[in-house]
Amino acid sequence: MNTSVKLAGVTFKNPVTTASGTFGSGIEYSEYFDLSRLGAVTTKGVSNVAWAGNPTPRVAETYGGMLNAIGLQNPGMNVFINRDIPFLRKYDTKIIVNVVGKTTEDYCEVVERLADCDVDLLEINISCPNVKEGGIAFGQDPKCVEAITAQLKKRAKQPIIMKLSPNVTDITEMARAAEAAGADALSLINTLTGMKIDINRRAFLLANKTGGLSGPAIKPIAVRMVYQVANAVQIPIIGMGGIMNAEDALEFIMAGASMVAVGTANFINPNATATVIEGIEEYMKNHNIPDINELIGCVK
Amino acid sequence: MNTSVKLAGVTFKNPVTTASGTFGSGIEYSEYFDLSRLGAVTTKGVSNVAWAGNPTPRVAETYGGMLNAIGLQNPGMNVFINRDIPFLRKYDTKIIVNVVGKTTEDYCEVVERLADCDVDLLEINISCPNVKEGGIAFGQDPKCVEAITAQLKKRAKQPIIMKLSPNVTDITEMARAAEAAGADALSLINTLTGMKIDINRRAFLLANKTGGLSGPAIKPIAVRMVYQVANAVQIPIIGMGGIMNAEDALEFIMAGASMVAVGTANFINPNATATVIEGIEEYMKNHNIPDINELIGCVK
Amino acid sequence: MASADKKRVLITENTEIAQGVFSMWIDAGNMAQSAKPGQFVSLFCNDKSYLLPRPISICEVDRDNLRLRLVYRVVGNGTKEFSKLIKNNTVEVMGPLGNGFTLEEGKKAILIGGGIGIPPMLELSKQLNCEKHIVLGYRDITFLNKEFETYGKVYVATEDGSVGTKGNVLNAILANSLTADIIYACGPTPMLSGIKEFALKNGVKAQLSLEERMACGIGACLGCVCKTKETDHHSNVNNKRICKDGPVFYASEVEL
Amino acid sequence: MASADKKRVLITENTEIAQGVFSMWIDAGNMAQSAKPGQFVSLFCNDKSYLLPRPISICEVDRDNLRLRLVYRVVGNGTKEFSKLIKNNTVEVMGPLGNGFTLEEGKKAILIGGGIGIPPMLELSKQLNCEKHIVLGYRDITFLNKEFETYGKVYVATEDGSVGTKGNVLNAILANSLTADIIYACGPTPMLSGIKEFALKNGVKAQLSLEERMACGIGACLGCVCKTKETDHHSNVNNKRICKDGPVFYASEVEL
Ligand SMILES: Cc1cc2nc3c(=O)[nH]c(=O)nc-3n(C[C@H](O)[C@H](O)[C@H](O)COP(=O)(O)OP(=O)(O)OC[C@H]3O[C@@H](n4cnc5c(N)ncnc54)[C@H](O)[C@@H]3O)c2cc1C
Ligand SMILES: Cc1cc2nc3c(=O)[nH]c(=O)nc-3n(C[C@H](O)[C@H](O)[C@H](O)COP(=O)(O)OP(=O)(O)OC[C@H]3O[C@@H](n4cnc5c(N)ncnc54)[C@H](O)[C@@H]3O)c2cc1C
Ligand SMILES: Cc1cc2nc3c(=O)[nH]c(=O)nc-3n(C[C@H](O)[C@H](O)[C@H](O)COP(=O)(O)O)c2cc1C
Ligand SMILES: Cc1cc2nc3c(=O)[nH]c(=O)nc-3n(C[C@H](O)[C@H](O)[C@H](O)COP(=O)(O)O)c2cc1C
Ligand code: FES
Ligand code: FES
Repeated sequence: MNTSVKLAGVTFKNPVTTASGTFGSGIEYSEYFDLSRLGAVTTKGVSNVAWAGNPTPRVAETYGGMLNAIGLQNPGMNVFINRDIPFLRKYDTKIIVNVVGKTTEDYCEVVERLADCDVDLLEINISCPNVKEGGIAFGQDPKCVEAITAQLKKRAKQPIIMKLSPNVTDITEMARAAEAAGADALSLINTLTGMKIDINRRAFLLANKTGGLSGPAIKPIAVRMVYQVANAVQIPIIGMGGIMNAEDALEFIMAGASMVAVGTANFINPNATATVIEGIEEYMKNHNIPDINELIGCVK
Repeated sequence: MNTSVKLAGVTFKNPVTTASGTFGSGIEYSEYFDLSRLGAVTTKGVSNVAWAGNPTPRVAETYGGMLNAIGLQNPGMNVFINRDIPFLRKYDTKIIVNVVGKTTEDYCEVVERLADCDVDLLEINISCPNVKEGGIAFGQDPKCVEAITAQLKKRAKQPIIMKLSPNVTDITEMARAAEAAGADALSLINTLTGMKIDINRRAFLLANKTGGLSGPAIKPIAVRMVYQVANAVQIPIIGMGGIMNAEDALEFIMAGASMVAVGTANFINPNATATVIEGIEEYMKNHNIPDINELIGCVK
Repeated sequence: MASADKKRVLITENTEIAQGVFSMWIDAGNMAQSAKPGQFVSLFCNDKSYLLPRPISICEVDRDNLRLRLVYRVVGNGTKEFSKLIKNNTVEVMGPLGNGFTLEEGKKAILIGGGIGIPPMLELSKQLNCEKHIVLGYRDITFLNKEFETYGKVYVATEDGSVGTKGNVLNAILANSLTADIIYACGPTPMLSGIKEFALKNGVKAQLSLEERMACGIGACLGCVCKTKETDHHSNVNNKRICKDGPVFYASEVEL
Repeated sequence: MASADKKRVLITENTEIAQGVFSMWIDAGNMAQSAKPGQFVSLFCNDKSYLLPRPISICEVDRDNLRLRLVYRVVGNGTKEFSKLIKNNTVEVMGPLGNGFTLEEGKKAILIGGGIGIPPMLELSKQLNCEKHIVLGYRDITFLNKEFETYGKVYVATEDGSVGTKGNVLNAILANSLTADIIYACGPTPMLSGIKEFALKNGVKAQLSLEERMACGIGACLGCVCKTKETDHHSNVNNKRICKDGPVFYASEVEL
């Protein structure tokens, strides 16, 4: 039984990674299971300098989901490169580094700095709804998507994955723009912008007013978008949004994702990724699927 | 204690109506509670001629929500006008008629025919994701929104409410376009396009492949959009999307909705609307709010 | 005012009667008073991440004790939750819903149940006052068949031939040369299509209980329609609502 | 390998000890072995429409029977669900989480609990070996105060003055002229700010247990940070994670 997949020239032992920002750099979760079981670890968005993020409360629960407005707090690329990459390299798993910035120059700086680091792929977050500058602003207009992709592609030594926002009228436009500019793969979806009001305090629950909605509540939207994009571009897709178990992951794979990322589910069960991997293997066994690649995009 | 609200010149005894398509014309639910308790009944989308809708399965459950692809089945305006309006008029409640069409001419025909009927407002559905022609196509481009609003405004004798789609990059653009063309009010949100795959049959769960996601799963997105639109236009808003109880309804009202519509919740509890009305009254009593209008848009 | 009601009721029994098939008795109060064979109830999950009602047929009505019996197979998350409930737990239920079978008294009848379509035939076989042949089709493991024996002659078909006729319910009818004036049937759509064809060929009337995914369960959402031959009075198109106008239809009315 | 674990555990007791305040004992297995005062556990709802863990402090550790005690107030949907669980029901729990109080033995201590910040002080007062003054603040209805009496002198403050000093915990400290080398405190943020100020003014060290909305509970999501005076080693900004680096911090480390 083969569970390994190839994406942008890199081979992964299985199609399961972590969704950026929900797994830190893996240090905390390494206490719960062996990170070597993962196809890849995708790390929290990293910027050129340290970012302090948003004021608290930063998270809120919603029906079947959650809102977050972390605001991309991160220690900056230097600490990340010196501390987190060596930590992750101890495990037999691929490293996908999620990159954020406020300006095109910021993104370029991180990508250039990572060029000579021992990481496997870069995931460019142009879809964070929780920062005032940068983030989503790059991801809601095909021209911007194309421009930043082209800039980064020129500088990157690793394959680049553009991470798309679902807060758009037509996600295939953004996907095509990224593809046209040379993106090696696409990640989707990031969170949907949402809001929660505390009716007793008559105030927003999050200090940032709005946050990104994630978790199983958004899965149907995410599966739809993966399906649409898979049928619009040739480059491979990492699918995510509400994956709680192997059944959810298989929906994404059948819709056209070559890999899947588990996000919010990690907060509910620190073993969520491992459970997903095991469940996929069980499904393949029960359904006599010798190769996971047969399932990718099998529902048309 | 005053729970009555005024919207587009019409006074409603309370701010609670039904979300179009989830309540038929009220006939079935009238067996469960007295429709006169409602601020208004909003009826299922009606077109110039009868529509057969989509093949089945038309509905699917999702985590904290559901998908539907009814495809706007309806008996056509003549049966609706002769049968359903007289039925509803027996109750002491306002009537909001949801109007659908495949072409601008279709919409115009229904609006013209309704001009002389005894109904209070028209809600124009330019946001249904489940029909090939018409529906959402009118609602994703501000120019189209403006054009159709202007056409209908010319012909309508009742105030018109434009019902907006959440499947857009910036809903305030659509809201402004509708306002500019003379819309009297806005309804939001319609459903988000979603998909579910049956991994055992390796097939789409819905015959239509995609469907509209509704229910509590989408509430944070809906509240955010109501807040954004309330701060972008002057015309009043009917807020909806995942309202299950009075707390949910109050979130919409505090975000800026003058009225709220209860949709999917009716399927889970046929008394849902009545429960929401009672819960709002209880909240007002407990918090010493003499007039519901104080709460509209009170969270900034 | 409500013809049907949603309420939380007590479970008085919930036992596995065959592998993955459970029999639940609920204290249904006035729901039990009006319940008719072929009607169904909507069961709701306690875990509110599963929102929609699960339609389950009424298998038996115990009017004396105001109880209803539901027999269901565990197929997904909802039925899995139900299967874990125990005596004195509660469950939210709405019903009775839909129109049941029309009891055509005195006519010679064949009652056909296929798989998890078997339960509603039990109350029907109890209430129907006529000569009855009862044909039950299973994949392999049988259930409820002994209970039917009180009410008529029972014929079993199993796909693997382990019990009764090998094959489906039609094979059992043919093998036993059963004839009738009227057929009552509930089961998977392919079975019902076969029965419809059989009934047509033999000039027999047939009442079929259909299944479709539902949302409201009471006729408001138009989620659960089936195609009809004639334009339907309510919908003004060739669609009837299974939850409200059915689930039982005459074979001649519907297209399968 | 896990320092903490998520598992489904048995509830051996769950009783209302004051209006809306419940005391739950769980069979926690090895969680009880390592649990320290000031640590907390994540409780998960059985209704999976509520996804996130509810952080609840460890109120008592019964190492002999491998049980943990949690005392919680019903404030929302999750705690409401917990309050309805009965003996022999189960609940999913992860822990122990965070760093508890640092036991500074031999120093004269004031232990301060405010409202639902009182429970963690109970295990601390049991384990802490020194002269102890225990100050408990309530709005009106008191709870747990009797249980503290075994471990030290208890001073109560109530906002309405119905029991003990009228006012808050600081009023009680002043009214009783309490002094100490170290303060341990848990309660609402305004109370902790007040204590921080009091400690600073009096040159007393203080360990404060903070609260914030959490998602992961283990330090991965950066949801639950508090502002720190110095750049934090892990985050490289002036933020520490309450769930992982706390919930207990020295007053001098954090900005409230
Ligand atoms: C009128 C009617 C009567 C029925 N009577 C019985 C009965 O007596 N015993 C019995 O075991 N089953 C019966 N069924 C089928 C039963 O409704 C489904 O097996 C059940 O809803 C599955 O729920 P789940 O949560 O376990 O499955 P899931 O697949 O997790 O359910 C997901 C959603 O799909 C719906 N769904 C899944 N399968 C079906 C189905 N076959 N028909 C309709 N909706 C479905 C569920 O209601 C739910 O909304 C009946 C169906 C209908 C329409
Ligand atoms: C370290 C720590 C220890 C705690 N110890 C206790 C304790 O021993 N006893 C006790 O009664 N309470 C304690 N709390 C507060 C407790 O976590 C909340 O009261 C509880 O989460 C509310 O859940 P709910 O579902 O009832 O409320 P809801 O409002 O329905 O919860 C919605 C979401 O908000 C979160 N939330 C709501 N209020 C709080 C809060 N005050 N702090 C953190 N998250 C919150 C919930 O966890 C959930 O994710 C503690 C909090 C923290 C951070
Ligand atoms: C707490 C939190 C932090 C996140 N941080 C990032 C981030 O730094 N970069 C990024 O691209 N996406 C970030 N995301 C988005 C996730 O990677 C993912 O796209 C989204 O949550 C949907 O997946 P899920 O529903 O499985 O969580 C974050 C999500 C959460 C919940
Ligand atoms: C079964 C179903 C049918 C619907 N039909 C219509 C319709 O005919 N016209 C319309 O404007 N919206 C229709 N909607 C959208 C609802 O009116 C509402 O905008 C949406 O469901 C969000 O609200 P909710 O989450 O409370 O259901 C339909 C929704 C559902 C679930
Ligand atoms: S389920 Fe709504 S009409 Fe039948
Ligand atoms: S809750 Fe995730 S870091 Fe504390």
